[in-house]
Amino acid sequence: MITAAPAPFGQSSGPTVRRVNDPLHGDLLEVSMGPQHPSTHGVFRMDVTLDGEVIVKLKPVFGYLHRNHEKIAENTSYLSSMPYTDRLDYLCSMSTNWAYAMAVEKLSGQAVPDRAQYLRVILAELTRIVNHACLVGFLFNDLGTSFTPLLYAFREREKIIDLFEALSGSRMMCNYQRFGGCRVDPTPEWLAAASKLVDNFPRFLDEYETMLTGNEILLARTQGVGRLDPKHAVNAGITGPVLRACGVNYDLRKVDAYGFYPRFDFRVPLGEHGDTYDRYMMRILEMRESVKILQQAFKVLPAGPIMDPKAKLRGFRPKPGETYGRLEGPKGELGFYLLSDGTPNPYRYRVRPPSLINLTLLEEMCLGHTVADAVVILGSIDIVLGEVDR
Amino acid sequence: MLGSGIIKGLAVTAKNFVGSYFVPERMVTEQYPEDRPKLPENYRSFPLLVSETAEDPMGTLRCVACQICEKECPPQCIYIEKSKDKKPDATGKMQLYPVVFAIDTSVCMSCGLCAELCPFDSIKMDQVFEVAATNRFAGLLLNREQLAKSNAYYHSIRPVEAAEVDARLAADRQAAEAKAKAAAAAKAAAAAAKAAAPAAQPAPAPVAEAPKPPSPAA
Amino acid sequence: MSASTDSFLERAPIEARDWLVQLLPAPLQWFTHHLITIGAILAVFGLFFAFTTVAERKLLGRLQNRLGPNRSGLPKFSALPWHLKHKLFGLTQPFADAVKALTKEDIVPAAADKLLHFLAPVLVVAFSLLTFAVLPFGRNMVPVDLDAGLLYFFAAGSATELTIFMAGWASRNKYSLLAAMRALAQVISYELPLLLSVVPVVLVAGTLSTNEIVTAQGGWSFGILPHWNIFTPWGFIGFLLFLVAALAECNRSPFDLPEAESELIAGHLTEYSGFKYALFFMAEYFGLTALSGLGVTLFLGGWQAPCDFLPFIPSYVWFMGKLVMMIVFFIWVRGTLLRLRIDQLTRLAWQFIVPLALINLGNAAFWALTASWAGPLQLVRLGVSLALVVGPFILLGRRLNIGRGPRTYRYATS
Amino acid sequence: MSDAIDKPVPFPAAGNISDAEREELRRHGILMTSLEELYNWGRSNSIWPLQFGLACCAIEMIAAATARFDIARFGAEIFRPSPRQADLMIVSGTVTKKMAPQVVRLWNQMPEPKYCIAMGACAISGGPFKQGYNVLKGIDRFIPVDIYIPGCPPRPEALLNGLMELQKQIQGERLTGPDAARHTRPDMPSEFSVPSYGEHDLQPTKNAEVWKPATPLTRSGKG
Amino acid sequence: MEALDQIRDRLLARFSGASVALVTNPGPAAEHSLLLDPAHAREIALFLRDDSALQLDYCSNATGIDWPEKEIVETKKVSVLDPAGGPAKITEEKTKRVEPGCLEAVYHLYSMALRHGPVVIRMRTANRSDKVNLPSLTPVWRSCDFQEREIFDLYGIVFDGHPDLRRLLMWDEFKDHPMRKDYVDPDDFEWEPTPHAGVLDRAKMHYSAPATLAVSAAPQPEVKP
Repeated sequence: MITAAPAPFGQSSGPTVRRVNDPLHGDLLEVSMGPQHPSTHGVFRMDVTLDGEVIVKLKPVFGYLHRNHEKIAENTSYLSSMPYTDRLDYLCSMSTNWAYAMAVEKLSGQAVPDRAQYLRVILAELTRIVNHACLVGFLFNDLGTSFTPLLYAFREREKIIDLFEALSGSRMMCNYQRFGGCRVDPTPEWLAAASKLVDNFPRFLDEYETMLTGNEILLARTQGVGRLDPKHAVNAGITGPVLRACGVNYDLRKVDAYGFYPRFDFRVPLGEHGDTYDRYMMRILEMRESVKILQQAFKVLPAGPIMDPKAKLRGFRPKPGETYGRLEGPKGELGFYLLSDGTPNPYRYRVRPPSLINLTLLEEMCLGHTVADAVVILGSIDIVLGEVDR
Repeated sequence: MLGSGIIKGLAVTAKNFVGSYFVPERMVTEQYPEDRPKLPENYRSFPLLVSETAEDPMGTLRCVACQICEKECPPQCIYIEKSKDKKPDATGKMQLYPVVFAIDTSVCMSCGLCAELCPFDSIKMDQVFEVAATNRFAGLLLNREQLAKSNAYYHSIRPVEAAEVDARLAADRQAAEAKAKAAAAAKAAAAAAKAAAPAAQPAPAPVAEAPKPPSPAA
Repeated sequence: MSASTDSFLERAPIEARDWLVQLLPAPLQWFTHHLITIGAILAVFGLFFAFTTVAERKLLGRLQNRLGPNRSGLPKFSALPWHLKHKLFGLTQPFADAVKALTKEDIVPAAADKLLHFLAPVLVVAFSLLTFAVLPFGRNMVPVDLDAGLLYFFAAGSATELTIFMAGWASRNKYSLLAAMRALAQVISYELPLLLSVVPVVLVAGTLSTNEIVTAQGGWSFGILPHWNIFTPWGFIGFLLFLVAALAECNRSPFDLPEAESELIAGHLTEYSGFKYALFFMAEYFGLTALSGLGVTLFLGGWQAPCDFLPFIPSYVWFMGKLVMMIVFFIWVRGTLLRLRIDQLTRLAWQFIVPLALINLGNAAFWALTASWAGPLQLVRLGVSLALVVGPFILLGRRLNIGRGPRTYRYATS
Repeated sequence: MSDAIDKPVPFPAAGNISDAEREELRRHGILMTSLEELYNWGRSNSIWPLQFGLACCAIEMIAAATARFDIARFGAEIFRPSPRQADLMIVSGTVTKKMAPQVVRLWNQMPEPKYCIAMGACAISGGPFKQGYNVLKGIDRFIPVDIYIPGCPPRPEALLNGLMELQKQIQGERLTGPDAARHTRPDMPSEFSVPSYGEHDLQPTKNAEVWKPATPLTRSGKG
Repeated sequence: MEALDQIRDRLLARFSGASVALVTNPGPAAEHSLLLDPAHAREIALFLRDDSALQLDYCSNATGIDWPEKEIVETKKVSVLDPAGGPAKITEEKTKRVEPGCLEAVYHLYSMALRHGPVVIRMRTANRSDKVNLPSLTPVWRSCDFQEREIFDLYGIVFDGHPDLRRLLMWDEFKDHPMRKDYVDPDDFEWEPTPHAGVLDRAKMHYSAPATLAVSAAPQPEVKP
């Protein structure tokens, strides 16, 4: 028989797990956390079996937000799917837009003008900052703060969201990228405001870190909790900051060198322990790197058109063929698999959701920890249900 | 030392607390019903139909019922019925107009594709967002009369874009007028020529008037 | 001191009560005397509770850069001026909440233990109110001046945790049950630290009566440095330990494990609706107020004024002022800190607070024995006492945090 | 029960009490009116929503609770995670068929008086996802909705606006009389049947007691 | 990374009896793929993962595709000899042929260690009705776990050897496979304020007597000519 993947790893920390119902200790408690539970970030559900408060079994249940995005996209034109991609990962519509536009451009072999490429980098990095700031806020909410870090994070988010709104017309559902470029050209005032905001952002991060990073309770709650080792993480297809927190250097911005990322000087932070604290710090450090990229981008943004003049909005029909386009979303590798049969609608449209696949090892990460830890581990993986269930 | 991180955290929140009284950056609340949000020009909520004048909105709708928006609307919330007769549009050309134009705002996803794709600059995105209703059917299904907004209103919410649209339409109108004039002149000239040389062969008909019949082989 | 005792404001509440009582026939006097006291406590602390909730919401709001409730106003009785009707700074918010809670449907789950489900909120309020009996709110203003007042306080106070278990058990909800277990673990772990942090005060004051403990903290050095316990090394650390233990005792953040929202929905309150929920809410704030009052009594000099030229302000005002400060501090902590995990919570109690409190007991004993030292010896006394505070704190703290700390990260450039 | 349901549900007019209505109220008696005002004032200023986010709109709901919009000003920032303590259910996002039974169950677990806001296109009608096989085409097929807020997602201000509409509605409610509020009438249901998962769809696909659409429409001339 | 046909040749040389076909992609992306036969797919996958030159340790994306039965009408020109001895007459003969449908699973493989990819592999079931089994690649790449469950849920491919093959997104009682091209939505479009053709057809099935035009519940003024 074929030897399979490495055997599921045991508990690196936490108390011993008792897997059988032991009459001496009484029954195990089965709790269904979710789909309505304050910590599941939406309508995620975990069927948890508890021994006291220690988790001995955890089964994630999906589908409570399965909105049939793929089916709808296969029945509509390529362009009409663009606003739907906003609603996949509703915290980072700009980079989801880009991933889809990139896949379609790959499918049809379209070129993108330089200015649009730079704009895409700018917006994707702003989105990364928004996403990471919100994630950290939600993580602290799961850790039991009374909303304060979340509200500080949202205070900063609002500023960036205002920029998105001024540019694209909507706070969250930007619908900004098009096949072969971008929809609206930012005004010089917009660029100046964005640049100023980016320059001020490290001040907020410093304050945020002063408030939280050294906090003894945070250290106690996150260090050594939810360890993930690199071997299993790679095999389970985990990507993004969660993977890099285990020390695997795999950032698509460097690996695929898509867009204009090779033109920017930035570093990829890598964790060592793969625990919740590392995952939290990855987000903080990535925000700092994003600020660096943005500062460079605002300096070199060229003038020029933002749309490929050959691009077609209506009646877009790529040649038959298939492609898989992917980019480094804030949550991990976000991919679009498109299969065209030459008609205006894609024959097969598939989203590779990083949030869903990053949950693959959730049970292994949580076993032996308490309910309180499971909530935090889930929070540190960073899922958005719109993307998990699509 | 144990507790230093906690004390730092307490200091930050205290700074925010004190700052909320003195630093505007640390008191960001906008008291909504009194303070109106500053909407950027690009902000979009639901579609509207631009009419040239406020007095006769139905008579001066720019919409020609081409149904592009109806087809392209991702959530399929637009419903149009064409008229049987024609009337002149903004550029003076005879066009159809919508007898029924309904948008179900309870379905609309505010994506703005309709406005983006409209070749007649007729459907645009409004900025009204206070549309809470107690009845889904009576309150949220907007018909032609409710959707029609004057060009002046459009100018008031999106001055830059509306000015561009007006300039473009004016140019189109001028071009159309010039073309019409030229056509009239050509016709007159042709008529004169015809009158002058009745024995000559008739001039070939303009292509637009007599399109080639589609070949069955194609 | 004597001047202030005579001030009219100082005597007013007591004299008003005595005047009312003497109007009645003798057999009723004793009864009325206590009835008035109870009524006064209920009225004062009932209102105090109401305004604490709104203060908490507004303070938390300010901490989070927002305004908090500010437009409840008053109901539109026709004759009221406009600004009263609509705004009033949101101060009427708790009354709106009360009206709503009172009129809300009361749901008892079908599977619940109906009697216990009903009893739990009633008892929790009763027990938390009992603790007010021994708090000296001002000079001569302790409702019942028991000789063993402190013991009574802890006996009544720890009963509230049992009612939490009662509520969790009776609800027949898995989350409630988990919360109940957590509450029990918490009360067992923190009852001892709370007591141990208080014992040094008893040792130094030589009495269990709360009133006498306050009296023992009277007087000032140089006219501005009051002889409160918090200004001694053992008192300072004792106060800190008391604060932590008190936070844990009244289930406040960062020890709000039984009602941990992000983990256990609403914990033991999950199945309570309407007024029963409001009763729990009320009891939580009563408990908080009572423990803050105890902290004020034991460490902050109770109703004593901080400087020798200030006692013209009545003693009960000082008490309330200190109480408000304590509560503001609790709100501040709530707005900042994260929640501990249950095992860390108990470890903190047994490995840090209990040993530290025991050392502190020795420290207090040393302080009491060396009370007669004078001159340069006084500095030695202070030094030894400080060393007994700081040394164990650092050592135990390091041990508690072993293996944890900020990390440095490496970067990849390609 | 069905008799009562066949009658149109009396919705008090949203908006402030007009003078005529106030006079009408006076006829009930000053005490009753004042009690009613106090009762309605208390409830309308203490609307605690259920902490219950479904999808994209939930983020805007959270944004409405954050510093910039601060739903706390209306006394409504206490998002209760347990339905037992909630007064308002903000259905914020797409209700899928898999989720619908849970939403109805949550609604049933809320104590009266309770209100429902359908926030966003998806909650009202399925919105952009209404063509999906797993998407419920409007939560009002199973539970009664008081306020509909269209938008995808509605701005936080739109949610606040909806909340204010709800406050007005609550302030206009009567305790007695023929058009008394829903929760005061014993003949009006406060619990609704929970659909079950079927082989192809929910069973039943709608609650006929709640879902009463206007006449179905057809394309003129062709239908 | 070596070219795909080289990989195919190496696979064919190594696994005797296995059939590995190269599927070319005509589009501009030119991402060609390898079609594996299900019998050997797991061995090949394991080889791809562990081979030192490839080290495809990361399966990024796994997805299903539905290819329904297609009726293809082929027109052939047949020359019929005139029995009378005249010149051969050319007639057109139409033959109808049903191309059998299948369900397909596509995997996109990358190497995190060597940073190359993608290698696309695909497998096809025998038909769409009863022989819908494919070997599960979850034992090779854990990342296929949820994705294969999703394919099972939405397309109905049964993955043999999957540790926990249950529906992922729909509820367990659900019987259909909704992402198949021939899936029919349940009739729950009872009332649509903007009746599009498809909706209208459904609505007609529900309401015997279609009402007259009333697009908006709000009163509609007379239409001006």
